[in-house]
Amino acid sequence: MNFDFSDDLKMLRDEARRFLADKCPTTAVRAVLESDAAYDKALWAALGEMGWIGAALPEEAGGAGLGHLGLCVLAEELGRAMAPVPFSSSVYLATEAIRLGGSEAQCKAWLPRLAAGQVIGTLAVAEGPGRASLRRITASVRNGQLSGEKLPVPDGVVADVAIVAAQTERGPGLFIVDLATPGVVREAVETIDPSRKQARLTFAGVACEPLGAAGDGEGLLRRIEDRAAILFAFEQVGGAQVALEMARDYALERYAFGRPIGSFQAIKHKLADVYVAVELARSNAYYGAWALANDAPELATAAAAARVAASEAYFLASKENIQVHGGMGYTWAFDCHLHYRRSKMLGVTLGSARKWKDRLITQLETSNAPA
Amino acid sequence: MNFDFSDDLKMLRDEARRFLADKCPTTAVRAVLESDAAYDKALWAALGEMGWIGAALPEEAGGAGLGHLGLCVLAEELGRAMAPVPFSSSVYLATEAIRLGGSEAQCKAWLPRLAAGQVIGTLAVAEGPGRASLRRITASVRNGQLSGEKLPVPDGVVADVAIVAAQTERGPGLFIVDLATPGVVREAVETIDPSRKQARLTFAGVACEPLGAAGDGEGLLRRIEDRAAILFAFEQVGGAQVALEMARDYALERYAFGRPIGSFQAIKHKLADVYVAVELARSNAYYGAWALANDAPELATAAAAARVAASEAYFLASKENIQVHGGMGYTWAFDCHLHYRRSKMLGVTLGSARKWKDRLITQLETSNAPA
Amino acid sequence: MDFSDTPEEAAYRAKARAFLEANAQRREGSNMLYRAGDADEAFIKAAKDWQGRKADAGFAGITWPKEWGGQGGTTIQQVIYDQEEAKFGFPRGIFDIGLGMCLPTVCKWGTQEQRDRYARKALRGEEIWCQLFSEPAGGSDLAALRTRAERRGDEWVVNGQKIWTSGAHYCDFGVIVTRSDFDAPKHSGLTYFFLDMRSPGVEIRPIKQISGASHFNEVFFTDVRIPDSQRLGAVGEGWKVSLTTLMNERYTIGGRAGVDVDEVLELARTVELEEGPALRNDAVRERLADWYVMSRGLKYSHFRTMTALSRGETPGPESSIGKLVVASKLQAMSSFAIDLLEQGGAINDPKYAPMVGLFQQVLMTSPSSRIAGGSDEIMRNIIAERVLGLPADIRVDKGVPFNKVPTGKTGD
Amino acid sequence: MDFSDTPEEAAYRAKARAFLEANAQRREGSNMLYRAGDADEAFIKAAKDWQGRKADAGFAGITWPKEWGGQGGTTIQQVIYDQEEAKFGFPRGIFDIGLGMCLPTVCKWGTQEQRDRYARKALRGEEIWCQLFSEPAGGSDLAALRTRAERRGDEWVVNGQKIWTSGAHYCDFGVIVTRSDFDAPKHSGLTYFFLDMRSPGVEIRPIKQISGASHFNEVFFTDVRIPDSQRLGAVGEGWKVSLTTLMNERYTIGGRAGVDVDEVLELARTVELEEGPALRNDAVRERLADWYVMSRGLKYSHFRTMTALSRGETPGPESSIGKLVVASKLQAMSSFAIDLLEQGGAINDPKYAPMVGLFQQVLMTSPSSRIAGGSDEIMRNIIAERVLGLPADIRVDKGVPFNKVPTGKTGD
Repeated sequence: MNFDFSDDLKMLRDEARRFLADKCPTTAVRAVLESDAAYDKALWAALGEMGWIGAALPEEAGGAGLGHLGLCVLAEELGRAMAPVPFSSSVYLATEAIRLGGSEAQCKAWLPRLAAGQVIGTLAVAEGPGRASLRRITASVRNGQLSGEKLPVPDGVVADVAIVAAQTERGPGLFIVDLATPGVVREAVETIDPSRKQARLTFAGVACEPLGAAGDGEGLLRRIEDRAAILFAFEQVGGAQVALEMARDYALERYAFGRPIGSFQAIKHKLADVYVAVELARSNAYYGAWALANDAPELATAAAAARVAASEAYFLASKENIQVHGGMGYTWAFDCHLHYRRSKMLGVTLGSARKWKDRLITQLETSNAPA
Repeated sequence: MNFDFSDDLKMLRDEARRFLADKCPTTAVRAVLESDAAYDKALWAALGEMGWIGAALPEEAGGAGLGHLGLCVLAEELGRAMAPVPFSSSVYLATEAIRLGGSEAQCKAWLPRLAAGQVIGTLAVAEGPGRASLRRITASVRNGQLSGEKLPVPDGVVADVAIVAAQTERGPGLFIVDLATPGVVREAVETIDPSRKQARLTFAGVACEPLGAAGDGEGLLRRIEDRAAILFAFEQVGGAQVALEMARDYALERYAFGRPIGSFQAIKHKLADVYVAVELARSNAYYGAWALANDAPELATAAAAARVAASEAYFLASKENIQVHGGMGYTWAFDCHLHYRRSKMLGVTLGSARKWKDRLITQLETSNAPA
Repeated sequence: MDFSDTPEEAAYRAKARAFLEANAQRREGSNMLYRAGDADEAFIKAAKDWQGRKADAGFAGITWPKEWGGQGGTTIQQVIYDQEEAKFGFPRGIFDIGLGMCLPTVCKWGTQEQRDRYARKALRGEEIWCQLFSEPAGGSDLAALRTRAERRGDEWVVNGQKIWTSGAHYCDFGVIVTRSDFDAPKHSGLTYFFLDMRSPGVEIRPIKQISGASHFNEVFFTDVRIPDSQRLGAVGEGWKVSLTTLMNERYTIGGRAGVDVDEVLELARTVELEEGPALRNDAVRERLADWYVMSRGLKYSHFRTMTALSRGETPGPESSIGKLVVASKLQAMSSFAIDLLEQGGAINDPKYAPMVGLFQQVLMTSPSSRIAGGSDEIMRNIIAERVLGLPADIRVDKGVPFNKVPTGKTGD
Repeated sequence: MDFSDTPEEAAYRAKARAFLEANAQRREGSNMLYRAGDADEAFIKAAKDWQGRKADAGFAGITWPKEWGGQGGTTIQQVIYDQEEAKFGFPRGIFDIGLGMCLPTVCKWGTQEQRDRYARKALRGEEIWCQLFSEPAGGSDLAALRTRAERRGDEWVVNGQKIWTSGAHYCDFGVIVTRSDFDAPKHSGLTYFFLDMRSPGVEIRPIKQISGASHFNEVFFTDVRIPDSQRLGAVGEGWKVSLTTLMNERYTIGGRAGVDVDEVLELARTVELEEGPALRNDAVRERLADWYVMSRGLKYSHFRTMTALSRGETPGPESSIGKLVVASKLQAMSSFAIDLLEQGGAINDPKYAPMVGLFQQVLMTSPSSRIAGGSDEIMRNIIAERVLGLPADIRVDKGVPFNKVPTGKTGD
């Protein structure tokens, strides 16, 4: 039994934590949150220099060859730091999508630049509030030209390339779109977490190339989402852990009625419940990491479980962190709201826990017996 | 605004509480729970003498003319005492069913005897575990003769008359069945609350009469259930209140670490949450009482809300009452389990909270705007 | 059981309605836009104007005794007026703290001259009051105040900091609790004053909340002088005076509007999930049913409270369940609604967000509802102690001189 | 990351498996029938017989030091053996308390003669041990014991009552904590012994639980004499000795079987609701997903613990989350399953209840899971204090002579 990260990856974790403590304190998150900046360019460049943007890619594709376990470790650290960079869009979504579905030429064209952070990618599926079903989207590709609207697109303001879901004559498909192509219009949209900007993209007959086999759009998107769900889960677990630690530290330091508020059972038991949620989320994420690294048949089930647990644990931890902080917790000046915003944003970005619960049970139905 | 029971009904409440404290201590509940006795005959007779079995019936039908508000008051007290008598089956269900759907002759034949407690009635719809849908039941009536099986039937071991749901050529319907008729076989079935016995009834070509207009079985059953739901809710609120009071009293009297356990926030906050649930259930029940007494258009919505709130509050109160009592709470000798059993039994007898939630939303959809 | 007014109540309601119909316009629609701006000058002017008209018509200070300039009426009359007024769109809220909490304290503990001087102007909306109680190190521990008052002849010199003061920047006067004796136990060394908010040494800084709005202020006191004649109650008995103020606290959650099950139901009718409208989804239906039961349970509990008031009885502390239930429900409903919107739920932009971003706004305002005016934890303590009669928490600071009570870092 | 054994672990597993295959039969099916009867004579005989065979083969006392008669093995070896043994249907459980808690205490604090006399017989299942700790007035306050021990020469005379003793009626020996000094503070006046359960003055009465079963006993002591040579640790230091016992407590929830999400899923596949199988209902699906995530989260947490053990590390107190999560989940799942069955959910009769009444049984057993071996509230305190490092509760009885600690009625 060896259900833990290797010593090498633990060293990577320590290194990333030190690096982000230095390069990405919460003041850096606020700098993006409180401005129109789309992301922290210096941090992004530094991540690229460390080789972490291409962590999971093999060295021949311009990556660091740390594998998906390495990427999980980095995701947790980026989640802890709430790093205001397009990492999830560009790495978990766009890079992984091209790697999974791209032709040799597409991989060659995009992966090295994505790995280096020279280009930023994203995934554009949703077409406004409500459940994004590939069957119901209206963006379409006719004669190799994409038309339609995507809202919201994470990091859509700055992305260089997007994987866009659109209807075709042979069913829904995914397409690689160079966003510098004429006919692309971007509009920033206000969201609950301005430390990670999103956009509305409109396409008026924009040239694009198909990603993956025609007719396999749904299957490909599902595989992309499953794999990304595990990486998102690590980000969420990282954030949840920090929110719990913030609450614990404040409960020790803040006194009321002559004693630390952390000595009141109302606070103790609240934080115990948060701890339980975070631990269960972490363990589910670990199982997801194993499934991802081994491309195991349990991947889809593990991904859904990891995603559900992580989305709920982070929201719980972030909202109760505010509660433990009392009045100070809902001031702009305290950092509690950064996690609260981030947790809810991450909690819907790849689809809500509600959606993933349904997906989990569908998996269990299919496999006919729970793993 | 006069959203409370009248002074007369409050006097009735006080009288019933004194009466039941005397005639129905928990030892009386245990006497039925721990034996094969179907119910407490002496208590049933005494309730009949007080005129309470026929409380809601007009005097000309042999009743006490206290109206449905009077019946609500009594239901709460019977719920507090966990009275081991077939009151809910005979009064809320059978009596109300005949009153609602019966012909003049049927009313004349049954109501006075039901009101006096001389005959015991019940309602038999379910045909085994799982949701009882009138469309799916298999008991049927052909040429005035009932055949099939009903399981479980509350108080089915001793009931004299049952309102039975069965298929007919013109759709599902309800039938009055004199259970003394040949062809009726009764078998006691073990349940989670043996203080209120239930049975399996089988019918082999048993003579019966239709209740209500042919083809209106579903509508009639729905009206019977809606009205009964409010009365059940009062029983449940009464039980929940007692379970809360037991827990509160024990928390004051039991010491640990040199202080009453009720001084620990874990216990204080738990009981505060129970209190909130019970109060919300009580208020929903009151609104149901108003709707019932006035046959208001809001009846179905009010009934569902009252039922949902009461089922959940009683189960919560009864399970946390055990928890507050600690180890003693799960001994047979303490009374905590009487409420725990009763709460879950009442919580499914007229259908689960889950079912009533769906029914509530269906009402809101129909009315197109929540009341 | 019925929901009708008594004849007296009906008459009062008719009177109120007549006044309102003649003086104001009915509000359209049931959903007020949640994005309430801060009170600006035009808003304050309009509010003052309306308050003056209310006072002229005898609808200000309905329950106040006549000697305070009030109407000597009943609580149920106040409720009836409020119910009717709520049907109209008024600039409201800025007098609530003054008329609900500050002036009753001034009137109860002050002189007749002070009542004459301050109460009537406040009733007419000519002067606005705020309360200066909370401090950064206080929080749930209300009495742990460190703002220092030192006597210098006929004056007191006040130094320290208050926080969570609503509307300090447009207020004319404030009531303040200070610590005049740091050697006495916590509740014993307090002294209570009122003061002119424009006194030298008073500095007001708005607090930005996580919602982006600034409804509250920090107020700093540097050598602020308050005449001893503005002391209310005896020196060292400020806590007793404070209780008058707090008893009257009537916290209105999340401003004048929020969300309830009705708004979530409205959303669920329109949002499409994979299989059709969210309202067809069983899990959504169950959740809606849960909130409906809570929402209506609170409404009917309120009816029970009104019934008690109508009978001239005093409703018990059980009415405190409302805040506890509503605050968490607001947060849960907003989070749930955002989840229903999936990835698009993050959009806060009123141009694209359903119901002009109502749920996203409530996501950011609801955390304060669970804290301000008594946190969830304090509300549960209140219910446990005052309703259920369970013992108070163990008090390690009981009888300890205030300056010897452990404060951790926060007291530094 | 992988789930494989190390070569050494694999070898040990093979050895265990070979022994088991040669000596026992594999269990059929995954669901054990929950309605476990009480241990009767035949069960005890079979259990003793099997324990003897295990001991002969070197699978008893795997982690015990050799000088106690154990194998001097590792915790991961114990885990591997347990994993393999669980695949077979054995009469189990009656030695757990003795070998897990009592004998380690006797061995640690007793003489080599006592180890030789008691440990080996216990390991071979020839003698069964129980622990006599809890008292009616104790509960979560473990040390609040009132059973009195008075010294008379070379003996002690014990009077009082213990409760929640598993298997007292078939046990040969017990360990007992008594109070030898009522004037000392709570933890200071205790003295620890072991005794022959057949000593005169020991009376055992079974406790009927709400499930109808009687797994526990009350044990009454009337002038029971215990030789001083059977004292473990110094007079007045019984608490310190108790910690050895408690440290080894490994409470197994709800017996050997229970329900988990898999059983609820199985039910949901078959139960028909209005619109078809319950598994098609979105609300049911969400709940199943919640439990799946908890259940597998615990399983994977267990993997993490096993990994630590495999590396020779000591798992932290975080492994205590299991009991807290499982106990409430058992109760919630049983209640939910019964609700799915609607009116028929009340049926407890194995003839008619789905899955022979499994869920109805768990409804009645799960309340004890939330209390025994540390209540939900105690488990949260443990997590808050030992994992998160939050302060202990305020202790009003600290340093107070035991007979001066308030006890309310319960101490009378």
